[in-house]
Amino acid sequence: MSDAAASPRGVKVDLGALWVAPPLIALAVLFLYPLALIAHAAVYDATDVVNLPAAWATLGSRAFVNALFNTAEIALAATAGSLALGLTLALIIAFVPFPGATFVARLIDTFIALPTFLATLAFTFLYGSAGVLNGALVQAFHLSDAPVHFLYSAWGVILAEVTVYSPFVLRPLLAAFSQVDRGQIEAASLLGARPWRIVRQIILPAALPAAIAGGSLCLLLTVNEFGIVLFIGAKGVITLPLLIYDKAIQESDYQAACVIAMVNVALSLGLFGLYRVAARRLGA
Amino acid sequence: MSDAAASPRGVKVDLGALWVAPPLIALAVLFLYPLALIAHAAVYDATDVVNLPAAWATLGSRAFVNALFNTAEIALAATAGSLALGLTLALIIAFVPFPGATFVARLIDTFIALPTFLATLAFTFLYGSAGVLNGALVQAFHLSDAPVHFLYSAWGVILAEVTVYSPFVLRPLLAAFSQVDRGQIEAASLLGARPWRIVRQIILPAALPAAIAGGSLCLLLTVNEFGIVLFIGAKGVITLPLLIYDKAIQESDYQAACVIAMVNVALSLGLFGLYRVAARRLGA
Amino acid sequence: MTLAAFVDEAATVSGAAELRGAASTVAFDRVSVAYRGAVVLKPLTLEVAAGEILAMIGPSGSGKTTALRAVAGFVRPAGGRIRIGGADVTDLPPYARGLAMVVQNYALFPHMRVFDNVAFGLHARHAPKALIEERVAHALEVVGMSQYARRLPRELSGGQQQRVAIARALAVRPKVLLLDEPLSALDAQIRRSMVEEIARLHAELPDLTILYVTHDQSEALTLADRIAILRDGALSAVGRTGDLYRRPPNRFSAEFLGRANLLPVVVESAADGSGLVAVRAGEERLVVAGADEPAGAARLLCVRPQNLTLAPDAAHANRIAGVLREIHWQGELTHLVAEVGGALLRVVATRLPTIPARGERLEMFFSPADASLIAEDADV
Amino acid sequence: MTLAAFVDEAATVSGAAELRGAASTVAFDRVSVAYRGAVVLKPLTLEVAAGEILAMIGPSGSGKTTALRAVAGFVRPAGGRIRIGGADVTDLPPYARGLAMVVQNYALFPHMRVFDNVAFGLHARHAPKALIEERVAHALEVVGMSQYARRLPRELSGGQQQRVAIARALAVRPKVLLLDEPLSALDAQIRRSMVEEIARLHAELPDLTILYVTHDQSEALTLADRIAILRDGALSAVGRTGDLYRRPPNRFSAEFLGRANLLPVVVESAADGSGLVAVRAGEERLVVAGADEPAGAARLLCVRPQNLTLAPDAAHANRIAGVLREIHWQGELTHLVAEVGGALLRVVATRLPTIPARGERLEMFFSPADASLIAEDADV
Repeated sequence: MSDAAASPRGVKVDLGALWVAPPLIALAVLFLYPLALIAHAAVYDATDVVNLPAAWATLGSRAFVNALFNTAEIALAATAGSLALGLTLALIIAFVPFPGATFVARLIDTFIALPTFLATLAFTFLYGSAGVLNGALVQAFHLSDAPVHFLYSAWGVILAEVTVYSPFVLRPLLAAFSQVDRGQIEAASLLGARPWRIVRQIILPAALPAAIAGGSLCLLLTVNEFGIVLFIGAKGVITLPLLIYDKAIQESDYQAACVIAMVNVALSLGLFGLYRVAARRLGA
Repeated sequence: MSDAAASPRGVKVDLGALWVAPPLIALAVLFLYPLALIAHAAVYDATDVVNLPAAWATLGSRAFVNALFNTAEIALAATAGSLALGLTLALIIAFVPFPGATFVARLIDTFIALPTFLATLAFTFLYGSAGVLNGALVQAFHLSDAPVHFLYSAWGVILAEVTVYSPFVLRPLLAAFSQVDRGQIEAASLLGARPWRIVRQIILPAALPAAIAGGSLCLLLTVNEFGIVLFIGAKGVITLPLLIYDKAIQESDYQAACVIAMVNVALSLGLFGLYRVAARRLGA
Repeated sequence: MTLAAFVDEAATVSGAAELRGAASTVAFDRVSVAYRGAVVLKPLTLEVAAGEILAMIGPSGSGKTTALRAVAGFVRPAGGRIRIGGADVTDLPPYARGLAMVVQNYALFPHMRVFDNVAFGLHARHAPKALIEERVAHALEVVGMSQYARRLPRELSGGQQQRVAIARALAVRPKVLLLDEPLSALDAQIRRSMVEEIARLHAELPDLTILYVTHDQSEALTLADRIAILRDGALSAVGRTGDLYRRPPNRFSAEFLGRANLLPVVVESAADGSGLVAVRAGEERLVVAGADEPAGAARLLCVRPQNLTLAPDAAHANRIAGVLREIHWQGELTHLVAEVGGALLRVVATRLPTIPARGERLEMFFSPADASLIAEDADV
Repeated sequence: MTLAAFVDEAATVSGAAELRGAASTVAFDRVSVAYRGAVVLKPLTLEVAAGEILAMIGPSGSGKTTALRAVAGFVRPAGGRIRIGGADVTDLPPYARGLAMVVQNYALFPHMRVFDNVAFGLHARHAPKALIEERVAHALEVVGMSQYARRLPRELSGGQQQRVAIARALAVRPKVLLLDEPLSALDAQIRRSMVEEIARLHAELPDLTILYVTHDQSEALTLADRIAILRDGALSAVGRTGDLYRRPPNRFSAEFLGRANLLPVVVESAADGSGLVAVRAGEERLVVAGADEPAGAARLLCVRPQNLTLAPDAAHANRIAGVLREIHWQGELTHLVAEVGGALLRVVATRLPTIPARGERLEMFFSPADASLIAEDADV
């Protein structure tokens, strides 16, 4: 009854105020304080003095600008690829009657469970200098050298990320498709709509929130990806996470690392915020 | 009507069989073939000859056994920690009336969006040799050397992973708590049950599938974690993913890398399978 | 403004024929459906006349929805043929059958406004824009939803959404309108008024053939010209609504169509051509409608609760006595439950001359014309 | 085996008093509830007698559920006090109020078997094991669910789950049983039989005070000793069930308690002490029950559809004529809608001597005792 909606909705089990303190402290220690420390370190240099010019210099450096550009390029391309592949696969698995469709869906689901660097390792065997593809090409065309080198460019990273992250798009889309009211599809069909019209006008609009959610998650994960980029080890393909690693661990330039980290955090939070706004607007 | 349940459930929109082929090929090329290549490389050595003794030697090596042990120890401890922290936080956020509870929940949710290596970077500032904690202790007790070194042990990795992964437990738990039928809690309360009895007998049983799902996901992610372990750079703390990286990229010993990768894959799939079985048994 | 008002107006303004499809028959010709090896509909042969409302009723799992879905083309029959307007549609896809359907949960397209929902079928059939405008406006007018054309479905009440779903179905002028539990999701009060509105709608569109699936017998009794009762995937009874209600052929149809008192009796004297049979229930001798009943046969005497009265008169010649066990007053109706030789008989009445007390002896009367005989084992 | 049978048996075996709590009153003393600044229950003063069934009815948003939840302690009143058995419970937490509740969706604990569900309250009150065994067995017996003790809730039908919920509530012997739309989730058929079973249950446990919240007036009419009608957070009417149905104090209660024909009339001659008033409706002069009505006052004449007959007799002295507009046959009842001077009057009857046709002139008769007068503006 909607009377009930008028009364307070959250059911409160009064555990006593004492129980609140320890976990809130844990929260502060584990989550908030570390973040504050990084922000702090971004403006203080190694001698513990506020050094804004150094922070600015980092942001203006060629390495940073390159990394930012690489990160955006790779993240956008990988997300677009994941969306295209995930959407196509989800449509086929959900709506085209072929034997084993549910098995394929479960199989793809399983790929989420695999470590991300695995894809990279496999791609090395496939597209690496001494990989299957180059081997076949060298043999077929009697070349003296491996002709295919894209793995060691941004494209290699993108292909690996599409492989790893399209299940993250596929999964919410399959869930959304399974929740599309069968009655709507049937009503549309009886009213004279052919399959493609149903996909365009009924199914895709219903799955839009899921696509946006999946795509945003993908964007977030690809912006923050570290393992795949490092594993591929492509020369010149330095992304923000990699640059942070270089500055912090290799060069011990903590201030620069923290400045870049703050940019990375801002980028992540911005994307996350956009995703939340989009999801809420679409009523998801 | 349950009549409907008796008729075929999946609604099929016949897009034509031609549309099935390209994505299935993409699926094979992107997912299945790479995996097969790794399995293949695990039994062939650098000279492309089947070399099972070498594979066995890798599995018996001290480095592998150590890594396996480290991986299991870190994953189990981090998962236990994440579950404990996530459960406590979720209970408090969902059921204890304190101002800003929803804000805290959203805040924690946001941490999922942040890059994992960030936690490590922050922990370096906190617990590192030159970090805040050691600095304070050195000053307070006039020590000549930093007394706290746990960050560079497995404990550092575990603490960082708990920080990074407890939101993954918190999130499904909060969702489960929000779906606990308010009527059940109210009925129990009217029947004379105090808050703790309600938590124990009504809320926790209802949230068990979510806890298992969150915990399994945590276990899966910690077993496959690469960035955090590398970032911490603790001496002696080599996990399976790190060992694979060392073998493949540093030593170019692809066969060993692939053998270890297959173990990692088996571990992941086993955990994933367990999770699916548990989830299904609990009707989630 | 009510639907009735709009229907009246629509009929005046442009002639109700505007929204009529060509009247079509629907024929099930030994149609059976199996799902994963289990037979959910046994070979069904049944014809729906053009312009008729045929209600298919039955409990869950009776196969009524499956039969409807076979007509729509959502379920492929394992055997038999389905004809619409004489044409075999068994192998046609749903979009080529020229039907429309209204279902329990409305199945409106949530992201489209009311206008676009109603226009959907016309767009799908590539109707010209001017015709779409005209037909949508008309269909919305018929269901009294013209002023809601710019709303989204979620901004409407359940009853309003169902009106839009009906308009969407009418807009394409279907050969046959399929209704699958169209009112089950509505509140009792709205459901009652929607039943009467559908009755008025059909009075205005008399050529529209309607196949109406429901588990609610009162909707079927109010709306249907004929009723088909299904049970366990097979046709249990079919007939004109009033006939089926008054003379159910078996126990299942008797009880499924409404409350029925079923009293075991023995035929005393065979029918004498007058259409009346004398039967004995314990001590009492009763005369009921019947023919071809052999003397000595055991039968169930079926009499509806509202056909039992507490006061005798010329028409209510049969008398039966019992002890009052329960009395429930429910506003419009008062229910009395009396025990007669171990069996419980229910009487419902809008008014009672005097209110009897529990435990009192109760005499009940009924007319021979209001009672019929059912063979004990005539279960399907 | 039905609930009635079990109740009978339980009463015989061990005395129904076994499951009775001490009979308690419930008193609302100017109880108001506000939620985020919006008043959802205006100051309500109302008393429920010990052993009484009081039904609170009203549409969504009327505040009936809020009032019930205030008694349970789930909602803190913004003002006023709540007393149970004379004791002020306003500041007590729910678990200390000694109540039990049955809600629409049963709210059984899904991971506990039926036995453990019913035992939950006794465990929570630290009852000894032997007592728990005995009470649970007894409560299950009363609701006829003894043979399902080892089942999980999901293995039961809706009606069975609701019986278990009732057993769980009875097992703690509550001072007051709160029922919040307990039957709304059930099918119409099961709902009707559950209403009758709750009536039997209360007949066996006459000391149990029941506060019954529903939006379904027929449940209230069947079960309640008294009915309180709420509207927009305020009490619109309260009274003994039959009185309120026959003589509703305002238009809202008249229409909410069931179908009502409301005909505008003018008082012709003031009451003469006989309890009867003469009124004029258009051309017709009618005599109705009433007192203290000033001559010339405009009133609404309220007469229920089942109190209109098509045949005159001594008791049905008032005559009113109209034109038949609609006729709907629904099995037990036939509905006639007639137009009388612009207003629509509805007649329901279980039997009609002759079936009139649409458009025919229709004479309707009613007894002065079955009609009452309502002030046009007496809306709350």
